[in-house]
Amino acid sequence: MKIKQEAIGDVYVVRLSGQLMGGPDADAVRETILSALNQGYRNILIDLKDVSWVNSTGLGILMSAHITATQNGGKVKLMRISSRIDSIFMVTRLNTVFQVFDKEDEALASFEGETSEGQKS
Amino acid sequence: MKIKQEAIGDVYVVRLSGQLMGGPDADAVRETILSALNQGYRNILIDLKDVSWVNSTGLGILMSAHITATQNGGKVKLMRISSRIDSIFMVTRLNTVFQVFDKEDEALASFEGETSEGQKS
Amino acid sequence: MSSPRDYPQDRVIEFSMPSRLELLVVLDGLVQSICSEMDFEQADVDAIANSVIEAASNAVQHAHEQNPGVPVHFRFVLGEDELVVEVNDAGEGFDIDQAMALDPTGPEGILKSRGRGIFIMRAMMDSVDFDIRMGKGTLVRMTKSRSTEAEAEA
Amino acid sequence: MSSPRDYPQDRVIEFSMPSRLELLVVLDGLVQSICSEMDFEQADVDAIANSVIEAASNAVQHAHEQNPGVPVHFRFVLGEDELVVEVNDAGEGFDIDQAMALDPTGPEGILKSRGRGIFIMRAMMDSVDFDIRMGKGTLVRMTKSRSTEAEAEA
Ligand SMILES: Nc1ncnc2c1ncn2[C@@H]1O[C@H](COP(=O)(O)OP(=O)(O)O)[C@@H](O)[C@H]1O
Ligand SMILES: Nc1ncnc2c1ncn2[C@@H]1O[C@H](COP(=O)(O)OP(=O)(O)O)[C@@H](O)[C@H]1O
Repeated sequence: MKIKQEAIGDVYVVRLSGQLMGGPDADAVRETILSALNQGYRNILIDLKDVSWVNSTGLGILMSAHITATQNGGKVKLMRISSRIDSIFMVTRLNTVFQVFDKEDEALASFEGETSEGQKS
Repeated sequence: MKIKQEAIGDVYVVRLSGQLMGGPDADAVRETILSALNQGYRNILIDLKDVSWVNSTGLGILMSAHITATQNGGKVKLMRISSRIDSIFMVTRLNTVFQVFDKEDEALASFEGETSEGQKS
Repeated sequence: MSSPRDYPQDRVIEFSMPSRLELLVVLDGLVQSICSEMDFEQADVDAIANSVIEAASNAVQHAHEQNPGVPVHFRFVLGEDELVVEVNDAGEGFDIDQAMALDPTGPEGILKSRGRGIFIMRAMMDSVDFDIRMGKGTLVRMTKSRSTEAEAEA
Repeated sequence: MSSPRDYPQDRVIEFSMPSRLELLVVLDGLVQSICSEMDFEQADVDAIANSVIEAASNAVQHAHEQNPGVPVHFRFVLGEDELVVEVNDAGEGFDIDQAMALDPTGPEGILKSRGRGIFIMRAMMDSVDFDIRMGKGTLVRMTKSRSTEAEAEA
Protein backbone atom coordinates (compact mmCIF):
# COMPACT_ATOMS: atom_id res chain seq x y z
CA MET A 1 0.00 0.00 0.00
CA LYS A 2 1.11 3.54 -0.77
CA ILE A 3 0.13 6.73 1.00
CA LYS A 4 0.07 10.25 -0.41
CA GLN A 5 -1.11 13.25 1.54
CA GLU A 6 -2.15 16.75 0.65
CA ALA A 7 -3.84 19.65 2.47
CA ILE A 8 -6.77 21.20 0.60
CA GLY A 9 -7.90 24.21 2.59
CA ASP A 10 -8.42 22.93 6.10
CA VAL A 11 -8.98 19.34 4.96
CA TYR A 12 -6.12 16.88 5.17
CA VAL A 13 -6.55 14.43 2.27
CA VAL A 14 -4.89 11.03 2.61
CA ARG A 15 -4.79 9.07 -0.64
CA LEU A 16 -4.20 5.33 -0.35
CA SER A 17 -3.43 2.91 -3.16
CA GLY A 18 -2.97 -0.85 -3.38
CA GLN A 19 -4.63 -3.10 -0.83
CA LEU A 20 -5.39 -2.14 2.76
CA MET A 21 -4.71 -5.26 4.75
CA GLY A 22 -2.66 -4.83 7.84
CA GLY A 23 0.99 -5.52 8.42
CA PRO A 24 3.04 -2.32 8.11
CA ASP A 25 0.00 -0.54 6.58
CA ALA A 26 -1.55 -0.14 10.01
CA ASP A 27 1.37 1.85 11.42
CA ALA A 28 1.74 3.93 8.28
CA VAL A 29 -1.89 5.05 8.24
CA ARG A 30 -1.88 5.64 11.99
CA GLU A 31 1.21 7.82 11.76
CA THR A 32 -0.26 9.82 8.90
CA ILE A 33 -3.42 10.51 10.86
CA LEU A 34 -1.46 11.46 13.98
CA SER A 35 0.77 13.74 11.98
CA ALA A 36 -2.27 15.50 10.50
CA LEU A 37 -3.76 15.95 13.99
CA ASN A 38 -0.46 17.22 15.34
CA GLN A 39 -0.30 19.76 12.54
CA GLY A 40 -3.66 20.99 13.73
CA TYR A 41 -5.91 19.48 11.08
CA ARG A 42 -9.22 18.19 12.37
CA ASN A 43 -10.84 17.35 9.02
CA ILE A 44 -9.40 14.20 7.51
CA LEU A 45 -10.54 12.73 4.23
CA ILE A 46 -9.28 9.32 3.15
CA ASP A 47 -9.37 8.68 -0.60
CA LEU A 48 -9.80 4.98 -1.42
CA LYS A 49 -10.10 5.37 -5.19
CA ASP A 50 -6.96 3.33 -5.87
CA VAL A 51 -7.54 0.70 -3.20
CA SER A 52 -8.78 -2.43 -4.94
CA TRP A 53 -9.78 -4.21 -1.74
CA VAL A 54 -9.56 -4.15 2.04
CA ASN A 55 -9.69 -7.06 4.43
CA SER A 56 -10.93 -7.01 8.01
CA THR A 57 -7.52 -5.90 9.22
CA GLY A 58 -7.77 -3.01 6.80
CA LEU A 59 -11.18 -2.15 8.20
CA GLY A 60 -9.56 -2.15 11.62
CA ILE A 61 -7.02 0.38 10.37
CA LEU A 62 -9.81 2.69 9.22
CA MET A 63 -11.63 2.18 12.52
CA SER A 64 -8.48 3.08 14.47
CA ALA A 65 -8.09 6.20 12.37
CA HIS A 66 -11.67 7.14 13.22
CA ILE A 67 -11.11 6.64 16.93
CA THR A 68 -7.78 8.45 17.02
CA ALA A 69 -9.29 11.41 15.18
CA THR A 70 -12.41 11.51 17.32
CA GLN A 71 -10.38 11.44 20.54
CA ASN A 72 -8.54 14.51 19.27
CA GLY A 73 -11.63 16.43 18.25
CA GLY A 74 -11.24 15.52 14.58
CA LYS A 75 -13.27 13.65 12.03
CA VAL A 76 -12.40 11.07 9.36
CA LYS A 77 -14.50 10.79 6.23
CA LEU A 78 -13.98 8.52 3.25
CA MET A 79 -14.42 8.93 -0.47
CA ARG A 80 -14.47 6.98 -3.72
CA ILE A 81 -14.81 3.43 -2.49
CA SER A 82 -15.29 0.58 -4.99
CA SER A 83 -18.45 -1.53 -4.95
CA ARG A 84 -16.36 -4.36 -3.55
CA ILE A 85 -15.33 -2.25 -0.56
CA ASP A 86 -18.83 -0.88 -0.29
CA SER A 87 -20.21 -4.40 0.12
CA ILE A 88 -17.82 -5.09 3.01
CA PHE A 89 -18.83 -1.77 4.61
CA MET A 90 -22.50 -2.72 4.43
CA VAL A 91 -21.97 -6.15 5.93
CA THR A 92 -19.86 -4.85 8.81
CA ARG A 93 -22.04 -1.74 9.30
CA LEU A 94 -19.02 0.52 8.99
CA ASN A 95 -21.25 2.52 6.68
CA THR A 96 -22.95 3.73 9.87
CA VAL A 97 -19.63 4.93 11.28
CA PHE A 98 -18.15 6.67 8.26
CA GLN A 99 -19.57 9.23 5.93
CA VAL A 100 -18.64 8.09 2.44
CA PHE A 101 -18.67 10.32 -0.64
CA ASP A 102 -18.57 9.49 -4.32
CA LYS A 103 -16.99 12.77 -5.35
CA GLU A 104 -14.09 14.75 -3.99
CA ASP A 105 -15.78 18.17 -4.18
CA GLU A 106 -18.80 16.90 -2.26
CA ALA A 107 -16.55 15.35 0.36
CA LEU A 108 -14.53 18.54 0.78
CA ALA A 109 -17.66 20.71 0.94
CA SER A 110 -19.19 18.46 3.59
CA PHE A 111 -16.61 19.58 6.15
CA GLU A 112 -17.70 23.23 5.92
CA GLY A 113 -19.42 24.43 9.08
CA GLU A 114 -18.11 21.41 11.00
CA THR A 115 -14.80 22.99 11.89
CA SER A 116 -15.88 25.17 14.85
CA GLU A 117 -14.18 23.27 17.65
CA GLY A 118 -11.41 21.67 15.60
CA GLN A 119 -9.98 24.65 13.73
CA LYS A 120 -6.42 24.52 12.46
CA SER A 121 -4.25 25.61 15.37
CA MET B 1 -14.54 -18.90 -27.63
CA LYS B 2 -17.52 -17.32 -29.39
CA ILE B 3 -17.95 -16.60 -33.09
CA LYS B 4 -20.11 -13.97 -34.71
CA GLN B 5 -20.25 -13.36 -38.45
CA GLU B 6 -21.46 -10.58 -40.63
CA ALA B 7 -21.15 -9.67 -44.32
CA ILE B 8 -20.07 -6.09 -44.98
CA GLY B 9 -20.22 -5.55 -48.74
CA ASP B 10 -18.21 -8.39 -50.21
CA VAL B 11 -16.17 -8.90 -47.06
CA TYR B 12 -17.13 -11.67 -44.69
CA VAL B 13 -16.25 -10.49 -41.17
CA VAL B 14 -15.70 -13.16 -38.51
CA ARG B 15 -15.60 -11.79 -34.97
CA LEU B 16 -14.05 -14.01 -32.34
CA SER B 17 -14.13 -13.50 -28.59
CA GLY B 18 -12.57 -15.29 -25.64
CA GLN B 19 -9.38 -17.28 -26.11
CA LEU B 20 -8.34 -19.01 -29.30
CA MET B 21 -6.73 -22.22 -28.16
CA GLY B 22 -7.81 -25.34 -29.97
CA GLY B 23 -10.26 -27.98 -28.90
CA PRO B 24 -13.69 -27.36 -30.43
CA ASP B 25 -12.57 -23.86 -31.50
CA ALA B 26 -10.62 -25.33 -34.41
CA ASP B 27 -13.68 -26.96 -35.99
CA ALA B 28 -15.90 -23.95 -35.35
CA VAL B 29 -13.54 -21.51 -37.08
CA ARG B 30 -12.89 -23.94 -39.94
CA GLU B 31 -16.61 -24.39 -40.55
CA THR B 32 -17.21 -20.66 -40.50
CA ILE B 33 -14.50 -20.09 -43.09
CA LEU B 34 -15.78 -22.93 -45.28
CA SER B 35 -19.31 -21.62 -45.04
CA ALA B 36 -18.14 -18.16 -46.14
CA LEU B 37 -16.27 -19.66 -49.08
CA ASN B 38 -19.28 -21.80 -50.03
CA GLN B 39 -21.47 -18.70 -50.00
CA GLY B 40 -19.07 -17.24 -52.54
CA TYR B 41 -17.16 -14.85 -50.31
CA ARG B 42 -13.45 -14.60 -51.07
CA ASN B 43 -12.57 -11.75 -48.72
CA ILE B 44 -12.47 -12.86 -45.12
CA LEU B 45 -11.63 -10.57 -42.24
CA ILE B 46 -11.12 -12.02 -38.76
CA ASP B 47 -11.68 -9.57 -35.91
CA LEU B 48 -9.60 -10.44 -32.84
CA LYS B 49 -10.53 -7.40 -30.76
CA ASP B 50 -12.18 -9.50 -28.04
CA VAL B 51 -9.63 -12.31 -28.05
CA SER B 52 -7.42 -11.83 -25.01
CA TRP B 53 -4.86 -14.40 -26.05
CA VAL B 54 -4.07 -17.21 -28.47
CA ASN B 55 -1.83 -20.20 -27.97
CA SER B 56 0.08 -22.09 -30.65
CA THR B 57 -2.95 -24.26 -31.34
CA GLY B 58 -4.92 -21.06 -31.91
CA LEU B 59 -2.22 -19.87 -34.33
CA GLY B 60 -2.67 -23.20 -36.11
CA ILE B 61 -6.38 -22.47 -36.45
CA LEU B 62 -5.63 -19.13 -38.10
CA MET B 63 -3.04 -20.78 -40.34
CA SER B 64 -5.57 -23.42 -41.43
CA ALA B 65 -8.07 -20.68 -42.20
CA HIS B 66 -5.43 -18.99 -44.33
CA ILE B 67 -4.67 -22.18 -46.24
CA THR B 68 -8.30 -23.15 -46.75
CA ALA B 69 -9.11 -19.70 -48.06
CA THR B 70 -6.08 -19.54 -50.35
CA GLN B 71 -6.86 -22.95 -51.83
CA ASN B 72 -10.29 -21.59 -52.71
CA GLY B 73 -9.07 -18.37 -54.24
CA GLY B 74 -9.85 -16.38 -51.12
CA LYS B 75 -7.89 -14.31 -48.66
CA VAL B 76 -7.92 -14.03 -44.85
CA LYS B 77 -6.87 -10.81 -43.17
CA LEU B 78 -6.87 -9.97 -39.48
CA MET B 79 -7.68 -6.89 -37.50
CA ARG B 80 -7.46 -5.42 -34.01
CA ILE B 81 -4.99 -7.76 -32.34
CA SER B 82 -3.75 -7.01 -28.81
CA SER B 83 -0.09 -6.34 -28.16
CA ARG B 84 0.09 -9.73 -26.49
CA ILE B 85 -1.09 -11.47 -29.67
CA ASP B 86 1.12 -9.20 -31.74
CA SER B 87 4.17 -10.38 -29.82
CA ILE B 88 3.37 -14.01 -30.59
CA PHE B 89 2.85 -13.13 -34.27
CA MET B 90 6.27 -11.48 -34.41
CA VAL B 91 8.03 -14.41 -32.78
CA THR B 92 6.37 -16.99 -35.03
CA ARG B 93 6.64 -14.78 -38.14
CA LEU B 94 2.92 -15.11 -38.78
CA ASN B 95 3.07 -11.36 -39.30
CA THR B 96 4.64 -12.22 -42.66
CA VAL B 97 1.68 -14.43 -43.59
CA PHE B 98 -1.22 -12.23 -42.50
CA GLN B 99 -2.02 -8.63 -43.18
CA VAL B 100 -3.08 -7.14 -39.87
CA PHE B 101 -5.01 -3.90 -39.49
CA ASP B 102 -5.62 -1.69 -36.48
CA LYS B 103 -8.88 -0.28 -37.75
CA GLU B 104 -11.92 -1.88 -39.30
CA ASP B 105 -12.42 0.69 -42.05
CA GLU B 106 -8.80 0.34 -43.18
CA ALA B 107 -9.14 -3.43 -43.19
CA LEU B 108 -12.35 -3.33 -45.21
CA ALA B 109 -10.91 -0.81 -47.67
CA SER B 110 -7.81 -2.93 -48.18
CA PHE B 111 -9.81 -5.62 -49.98
CA GLU B 112 -10.92 -3.23 -52.73
CA GLY B 113 -9.31 -4.02 -56.08
CA GLU B 114 -8.31 -7.45 -54.81
CA THR B 115 -11.61 -9.12 -55.64
CA SER B 116 -11.07 -9.71 -59.37
CA GLU B 117 -10.73 -13.48 -59.33
CA GLY B 118 -12.67 -14.21 -56.18
CA GLN B 119 -15.89 -12.27 -56.77
CA LYS B 120 -19.01 -13.29 -54.95
CA SER B 121 -20.56 -16.07 -57.06
CA MET C 1 -17.99 -28.58 11.92
CA SER C 2 -16.73 -30.58 8.98
CA SER C 3 -14.22 -33.23 8.08
CA PRO C 4 -11.98 -33.73 5.07
CA ARG C 5 -13.84 -34.67 1.89
CA ASP C 6 -13.10 -36.26 -1.41
CA TYR C 7 -14.07 -34.28 -4.45
CA PRO C 8 -13.88 -35.47 -8.06
CA GLN C 9 -10.32 -34.76 -9.11
CA ASP C 10 -11.44 -33.38 -12.46
CA ARG C 11 -13.04 -30.38 -10.74
CA VAL C 12 -10.37 -29.52 -8.17
CA ILE C 13 -7.85 -26.69 -8.43
CA GLU C 14 -5.16 -26.66 -5.77
CA PHE C 15 -3.04 -23.72 -4.73
CA SER C 16 -0.53 -23.05 -2.01
CA MET C 17 1.44 -19.98 -1.08
CA PRO C 18 3.94 -18.87 1.56
CA SER C 19 2.48 -17.08 4.59
CA ARG C 20 3.22 -13.59 3.31
CA LEU C 21 0.53 -10.92 3.37
CA GLU C 22 1.74 -9.37 0.12
CA LEU C 23 0.86 -12.61 -1.71
CA LEU C 24 -2.82 -12.23 -0.84
CA VAL C 25 -3.03 -10.13 -3.98
CA VAL C 26 -1.93 -13.16 -6.04
CA LEU C 27 -4.57 -15.27 -4.33
CA ASP C 28 -7.13 -12.58 -5.10
CA GLY C 29 -6.21 -12.69 -8.79
CA LEU C 30 -6.62 -16.46 -8.83
CA VAL C 31 -10.03 -16.28 -7.15
CA GLN C 32 -11.17 -13.62 -9.62
CA SER C 33 -10.12 -15.88 -12.51
CA ILE C 34 -11.88 -18.92 -11.12
CA CYS C 35 -15.06 -16.98 -10.45
CA SER C 36 -15.11 -15.40 -13.88
CA GLU C 37 -14.52 -18.79 -15.54
CA MET C 38 -17.54 -20.00 -13.52
CA ASP C 39 -19.65 -17.02 -14.65
CA PHE C 40 -20.43 -15.74 -11.17
CA GLU C 41 -22.05 -12.31 -11.02
CA GLN C 42 -19.78 -9.48 -9.94
CA ALA C 43 -21.41 -9.14 -6.51
CA ASP C 44 -20.80 -12.83 -5.89
CA VAL C 45 -17.23 -12.58 -7.13
CA ASP C 46 -16.61 -9.78 -4.63
CA ALA C 47 -18.21 -11.81 -1.85
CA ILE C 48 -16.11 -14.89 -2.61
CA ALA C 49 -12.88 -12.95 -3.04
CA ASN C 50 -13.45 -11.02 0.21
CA SER C 51 -14.16 -14.24 2.10
CA VAL C 52 -11.21 -16.20 0.75
CA ILE C 53 -8.98 -13.25 1.59
CA GLU C 54 -10.34 -13.24 5.16
CA ALA C 55 -9.73 -16.95 5.65
CA ALA C 56 -6.27 -16.63 4.15
CA SER C 57 -5.45 -13.56 6.27
CA ASN C 58 -6.33 -15.56 9.38
CA ALA C 59 -4.14 -18.46 8.27
CA VAL C 60 -1.21 -16.14 7.52
CA GLN C 61 -1.56 -13.89 10.56
CA HIS C 62 -3.05 -16.02 13.32
CA ALA C 63 -2.16 -19.61 12.43
CA HIS C 64 1.30 -19.09 10.93
CA GLU C 65 2.19 -15.75 12.49
CA GLN C 66 3.49 -14.62 9.11
CA ASN C 67 6.20 -17.28 9.04
CA PRO C 68 6.78 -17.34 5.26
CA GLY C 69 8.28 -20.82 5.38
CA VAL C 70 4.89 -22.32 6.24
CA PRO C 71 2.52 -22.56 3.27
CA VAL C 72 -1.23 -22.05 3.31
CA HIS C 73 -3.11 -24.60 1.19
CA PHE C 74 -6.23 -23.95 -0.84
CA ARG C 75 -8.60 -26.21 -2.73
CA PHE C 76 -11.23 -24.88 -5.11
CA VAL C 77 -13.91 -27.29 -6.23
CA LEU C 78 -15.56 -25.94 -9.36
CA GLY C 79 -19.02 -27.49 -9.26
CA GLU C 80 -21.78 -27.16 -11.81
CA ASP C 81 -23.48 -24.32 -9.90
CA GLU C 82 -21.36 -24.01 -6.80
CA LEU C 83 -17.84 -23.17 -5.76
CA VAL C 84 -16.33 -24.84 -2.70
CA VAL C 85 -13.21 -23.25 -1.23
CA GLU C 86 -11.08 -24.90 1.43
CA VAL C 87 -8.36 -23.00 3.27
CA ASN C 88 -6.02 -25.16 5.29
CA ASP C 89 -3.41 -23.99 7.75
CA ALA C 90 -0.94 -25.71 10.05
CA GLY C 91 -1.56 -23.56 13.12
CA GLU C 92 -2.51 -24.40 16.66
CA GLY C 93 -6.26 -24.03 16.14
CA PHE C 94 -8.48 -21.77 18.23
CA ASP C 95 -11.74 -21.55 20.12
CA ILE C 96 -14.33 -20.75 17.49
CA ASP C 97 -17.11 -19.96 19.99
CA GLN C 98 -14.93 -17.42 21.70
CA ALA C 99 -13.87 -15.98 18.35
CA MET C 100 -17.51 -15.43 17.43
CA ALA C 101 -18.73 -14.32 20.85
CA LEU C 102 -18.80 -10.57 20.17
CA ASP C 103 -21.02 -9.23 17.38
CA PRO C 104 -18.74 -6.87 15.44
CA THR C 105 -21.73 -4.82 14.33
CA GLY C 106 -23.01 -4.25 17.87
CA PRO C 107 -22.31 -1.09 19.90
CA GLU C 108 -19.20 -2.56 21.54
CA GLY C 109 -17.90 -4.63 18.62
CA ILE C 110 -18.16 -1.93 16.00
CA LEU C 111 -15.52 0.20 17.74
CA LYS C 112 -12.96 -2.62 17.83
CA SER C 113 -10.18 -2.76 15.30
CA ARG C 114 -10.43 -6.57 15.08
CA GLY C 115 -12.88 -9.44 15.10
CA ARG C 116 -14.61 -8.99 11.74
CA GLY C 117 -13.00 -11.73 9.63
CA ILE C 118 -15.15 -14.75 10.43
CA PHE C 119 -18.23 -12.53 10.53
CA ILE C 120 -17.53 -11.33 6.98
CA MET C 121 -17.08 -14.88 5.67
CA ARG C 122 -20.33 -16.02 7.26
CA ALA C 123 -22.22 -13.00 5.95
CA MET C 124 -20.90 -13.29 2.42
CA MET C 125 -20.80 -17.03 1.74
CA ASP C 126 -23.67 -19.53 1.66
CA SER C 127 -21.95 -21.77 4.20
CA VAL C 128 -18.77 -21.60 6.28
CA ASP C 129 -17.54 -24.56 8.33
CA PHE C 130 -14.50 -24.86 10.53
CA ASP C 131 -12.67 -28.11 11.10
CA ILE C 132 -10.34 -27.19 13.93
CA ARG C 133 -7.91 -29.91 14.97
CA MET C 134 -6.32 -28.37 18.05
CA GLY C 135 -2.56 -28.26 17.64
CA LYS C 136 -2.81 -29.53 14.05
CA GLY C 137 -4.31 -26.69 12.10
CA THR C 138 -7.61 -25.43 10.82
CA LEU C 139 -9.59 -26.22 7.70
CA VAL C 140 -12.13 -23.60 6.67
CA ARG C 141 -14.64 -24.82 4.09
CA MET C 142 -16.84 -22.26 2.39
CA THR C 143 -19.40 -22.63 -0.37
CA LYS C 144 -21.15 -20.21 -2.67
CA SER C 145 -23.71 -21.19 -5.21
CA ARG C 146 -24.15 -19.28 -8.42
CA SER C 147 -27.92 -19.04 -8.36
CA THR C 148 -27.90 -17.20 -5.04
CA GLU C 149 -28.56 -13.48 -5.20
CA ALA C 150 -25.78 -11.19 -3.96
CA GLU C 151 -25.96 -11.22 -0.20
CA ALA C 152 -24.08 -8.03 0.41
CA GLU C 153 -27.05 -6.66 2.33
CA ALA C 154 -27.59 -9.83 4.36
CA MET D 1 18.17 -31.09 -19.46
CA SER D 2 17.48 -30.51 -15.84
CA SER D 3 16.59 -32.39 -12.70
CA PRO D 4 14.24 -31.63 -9.79
CA ARG D 5 15.40 -28.80 -7.58
CA ASP D 6 14.79 -27.54 -4.12
CA TYR D 7 13.74 -23.96 -3.82
CA PRO D 8 13.28 -21.98 -0.60
CA GLN D 9 9.72 -22.78 0.50
CA ASP D 10 9.04 -19.15 1.36
CA ARG D 11 9.22 -18.19 -2.31
CA VAL D 12 7.27 -21.04 -3.91
CA ILE D 13 3.67 -20.89 -5.09
CA GLU D 14 2.17 -24.21 -6.14
CA PHE D 15 -0.83 -24.73 -8.38
CA SER D 16 -2.50 -27.69 -9.97
CA MET D 17 -5.48 -28.00 -12.27
CA PRO D 18 -7.40 -30.70 -14.12
CA SER D 19 -6.37 -31.29 -17.74
CA ARG D 20 -9.13 -29.16 -19.22
CA LEU D 21 -8.34 -26.57 -21.88
CA GLU D 22 -10.98 -24.16 -20.57
CA LEU D 23 -9.05 -23.87 -17.30
CA LEU D 24 -6.04 -22.39 -19.09
CA VAL D 25 -7.77 -19.06 -18.62
CA VAL D 26 -7.62 -19.54 -14.83
CA LEU D 27 -3.93 -20.34 -15.11
CA ASP D 28 -3.46 -17.23 -17.21
CA GLY D 29 -5.11 -15.11 -14.50
CA LEU D 30 -2.81 -16.58 -11.88
CA VAL D 31 0.28 -15.91 -13.97
CA GLN D 32 -0.82 -12.32 -14.59
CA SER D 33 -1.23 -11.83 -10.83
CA ILE D 34 2.15 -13.30 -9.98
CA CYS D 35 3.89 -11.21 -12.64
CA SER D 36 2.22 -8.02 -11.57
CA GLU D 37 3.09 -8.68 -7.92
CA MET D 38 6.70 -9.10 -9.13
CA ASP D 39 6.54 -5.81 -11.08
CA PHE D 40 7.40 -7.31 -14.45
CA GLU D 41 6.96 -5.02 -17.43
CA GLN D 42 3.90 -5.70 -19.57
CA ALA D 43 5.93 -7.15 -22.46
CA ASP D 44 7.54 -9.60 -20.05
CA VAL D 45 4.19 -10.46 -18.49
CA ASP D 46 2.88 -11.31 -21.96
CA ALA D 47 5.95 -13.40 -22.72
CA ILE D 48 5.67 -15.35 -19.49
CA ALA D 49 1.92 -15.87 -19.76
CA ASN D 50 2.21 -17.01 -23.38
CA SER D 51 4.97 -19.45 -22.48
CA VAL D 52 3.27 -20.93 -19.43
CA ILE D 53 0.11 -21.38 -21.51
CA GLU D 54 2.13 -23.21 -24.18
CA ALA D 55 3.72 -25.58 -21.68
CA ALA D 56 0.36 -26.17 -20.04
CA SER D 57 -1.36 -26.72 -23.40
CA ASN D 58 1.20 -29.40 -24.20
CA ALA D 59 0.67 -31.08 -20.84
CA VAL D 60 -3.12 -31.03 -21.26
CA GLN D 61 -3.24 -31.99 -24.92
CA HIS D 62 -0.20 -34.17 -25.56
CA ALA D 63 0.75 -35.62 -22.19
CA HIS D 64 -2.71 -36.12 -20.68
CA GLU D 65 -4.80 -36.21 -23.87
CA GLN D 66 -7.32 -33.95 -22.15
CA ASN D 67 -8.14 -36.53 -19.49
CA PRO D 68 -9.55 -34.14 -16.86
CA GLY D 69 -8.90 -36.61 -14.05
CA VAL D 70 -5.14 -36.14 -14.42
CA PRO D 71 -3.87 -32.87 -12.93
CA VAL D 72 -1.08 -30.68 -14.29
CA HIS D 73 1.23 -29.34 -11.58
CA PHE D 74 2.90 -25.95 -11.55
CA ARG D 75 5.52 -24.37 -9.32
CA PHE D 76 6.31 -20.68 -9.40
CA VAL D 77 9.47 -19.56 -7.66
CA LEU D 78 9.29 -15.82 -7.04
CA GLY D 79 12.92 -14.79 -6.89
CA GLU D 80 14.36 -11.38 -6.19
CA ASP D 81 14.73 -10.55 -9.90
CA GLU D 82 13.64 -13.75 -11.58
CA LEU D 83 10.61 -15.96 -11.94
CA VAL D 84 11.07 -19.71 -12.33
CA VAL D 85 8.08 -21.67 -13.61
CA GLU D 86 7.91 -25.46 -13.58
CA VAL D 87 5.19 -27.35 -15.43
CA ASN D 88 4.94 -31.01 -14.58
CA ASP D 89 2.85 -33.62 -16.34
CA ALA D 90 2.35 -37.36 -15.94
CA GLY D 91 2.51 -38.23 -19.63
CA GLU D 92 4.67 -40.68 -21.59
CA GLY D 93 7.35 -38.15 -22.45
CA PHE D 94 8.51 -37.44 -26.02
CA ASP D 95 11.53 -36.99 -28.26
CA ILE D 96 12.52 -33.38 -27.79
CA ASP D 97 15.01 -33.35 -30.71
CA GLN D 98 12.34 -34.56 -33.07
CA ALA D 99 9.86 -32.07 -31.64
CA MET D 100 12.29 -29.23 -32.39
CA ALA D 101 13.56 -30.54 -35.74
CA LEU D 102 11.46 -28.31 -38.00
CA ASP D 103 11.85 -24.52 -37.75
CA PRO D 104 8.25 -23.25 -37.57
CA THR D 105 9.31 -19.94 -39.10
CA GLY D 106 10.95 -21.57 -42.17
CA PRO D 107 9.22 -21.94 -45.55
CA GLU D 108 7.91 -25.42 -44.74
CA GLY D 109 7.20 -24.97 -41.03
CA ILE D 110 5.31 -21.72 -41.34
CA LEU D 111 2.49 -23.38 -43.29
CA LYS D 112 1.94 -26.07 -40.68
CA SER D 113 -0.88 -25.77 -38.21
CA ARG D 114 1.26 -27.24 -35.41
CA GLY D 115 4.77 -27.27 -34.02
CA ARG D 116 5.06 -23.74 -32.59
CA GLY D 117 4.65 -24.32 -28.85
CA ILE D 118 8.18 -25.15 -27.76
CA PHE D 119 9.55 -22.58 -30.21
CA ILE D 120 7.43 -19.86 -28.59
CA MET D 121 8.59 -20.78 -25.08
CA ARG D 122 12.24 -20.72 -26.15
CA ALA D 123 11.85 -17.40 -27.94
CA MET D 124 10.01 -15.69 -25.11
CA MET D 125 11.72 -16.97 -21.96
CA ASP D 126 15.34 -16.57 -20.87
CA SER D 127 15.78 -20.30 -20.46
CA VAL D 128 13.66 -23.39 -21.10
CA ASP D 129 14.74 -26.86 -19.97
CA PHE D 130 13.02 -30.18 -20.40
CA ASP D 131 13.39 -33.01 -17.95
CA ILE D 132 11.76 -35.88 -19.82
CA ARG D 133 11.48 -39.12 -17.90
CA MET D 134 10.18 -41.47 -20.58
CA GLY D 135 6.98 -43.10 -19.40
CA LYS D 136 6.93 -40.96 -16.26
CA GLY D 137 6.13 -37.50 -17.42
CA THR D 138 7.80 -34.26 -18.38
CA LEU D 139 9.02 -31.35 -16.31
CA VAL D 140 9.42 -28.08 -18.18
CA ARG D 141 11.43 -25.46 -16.31
CA MET D 142 11.43 -21.91 -17.61
CA THR D 143 12.98 -18.75 -16.22
CA LYS D 144 12.53 -15.08 -16.93
CA SER D 145 14.47 -12.37 -15.24
CA ARG D 146 13.02 -8.96 -14.65
CA SER D 147 15.96 -6.91 -15.83
CA THR D 148 15.87 -8.47 -19.28
CA GLU D 149 14.37 -6.32 -22.01
CA ALA D 150 11.24 -7.66 -23.69
CA GLU D 151 12.40 -10.26 -26.18
CA ALA D 152 9.32 -10.25 -28.31
CA GLU D 153 11.45 -9.49 -31.36
CA ALA D 154 14.11 -12.13 -30.58
N1 LIG E 1 -6.94 -19.99 11.12
C1 LIG E 1 -6.86 -19.55 12.41
N2 LIG E 1 -5.91 -20.04 13.24
C2 LIG E 1 -5.81 -19.60 14.52
N3 LIG E 1 -6.63 -18.67 15.06
C3 LIG E 1 -7.59 -18.14 14.29
C4 LIG E 1 -7.76 -18.55 12.94
N4 LIG E 1 -8.81 -17.88 12.44
C5 LIG E 1 -9.27 -17.09 13.41
N5 LIG E 1 -8.55 -17.24 14.55
C6 LIG E 1 -8.80 -16.60 15.87
O1 LIG E 1 -10.11 -16.08 15.86
C7 LIG E 1 -10.10 -14.68 16.12
C8 LIG E 1 -11.20 -13.99 15.33
O2 LIG E 1 -10.89 -14.03 13.94
P1 LIG E 1 -11.57 -13.01 12.95
O3 LIG E 1 -13.05 -13.03 13.14
O4 LIG E 1 -11.08 -13.36 11.57
O5 LIG E 1 -11.08 -11.57 13.36
P2 LIG E 1 -9.59 -10.97 13.47
O6 LIG E 1 -8.73 -11.78 12.55
O7 LIG E 1 -9.72 -9.57 13.05
O8 LIG E 1 -9.19 -11.10 14.90
C9 LIG E 1 -8.70 -14.22 15.77
O9 LIG E 1 -8.31 -13.11 16.49
C10 LIG E 1 -7.87 -15.44 16.13
O10 LIG E 1 -7.56 -15.45 17.49
N1 LIG F 1 4.50 -32.36 -22.32
C1 LIG F 1 4.52 -33.13 -23.44
N2 LIG F 1 4.21 -34.44 -23.38
C2 LIG F 1 4.24 -35.22 -24.49
N3 LIG F 1 4.56 -34.75 -25.72
C3 LIG F 1 4.88 -33.45 -25.86
C4 LIG F 1 4.86 -32.56 -24.72
N4 LIG F 1 5.23 -31.35 -25.16
C5 LIG F 1 5.45 -31.46 -26.48
N5 LIG F 1 5.24 -32.71 -26.91
C6 LIG F 1 5.43 -33.23 -28.30
O1 LIG F 1 6.23 -32.31 -29.01
C7 LIG F 1 5.55 -31.86 -30.17
C8 LIG F 1 5.87 -30.41 -30.44
O2 LIG F 1 5.29 -29.59 -29.44
P1 LIG F 1 5.04 -28.05 -29.69
O3 LIG F 1 6.29 -27.42 -30.19
O4 LIG F 1 4.47 -27.48 -28.46
O5 LIG F 1 3.99 -27.97 -30.89
P2 LIG F 1 2.50 -28.54 -30.98
O6 LIG F 1 2.00 -28.70 -29.59
O7 LIG F 1 1.77 -27.53 -31.76
O8 LIG F 1 2.61 -29.84 -31.72
C9 LIG F 1 4.08 -32.14 -29.91
O9 LIG F 1 3.37 -32.35 -31.10
C10 LIG F 1 4.13 -33.38 -29.05
O10 LIG F 1 4.25 -34.53 -29.86
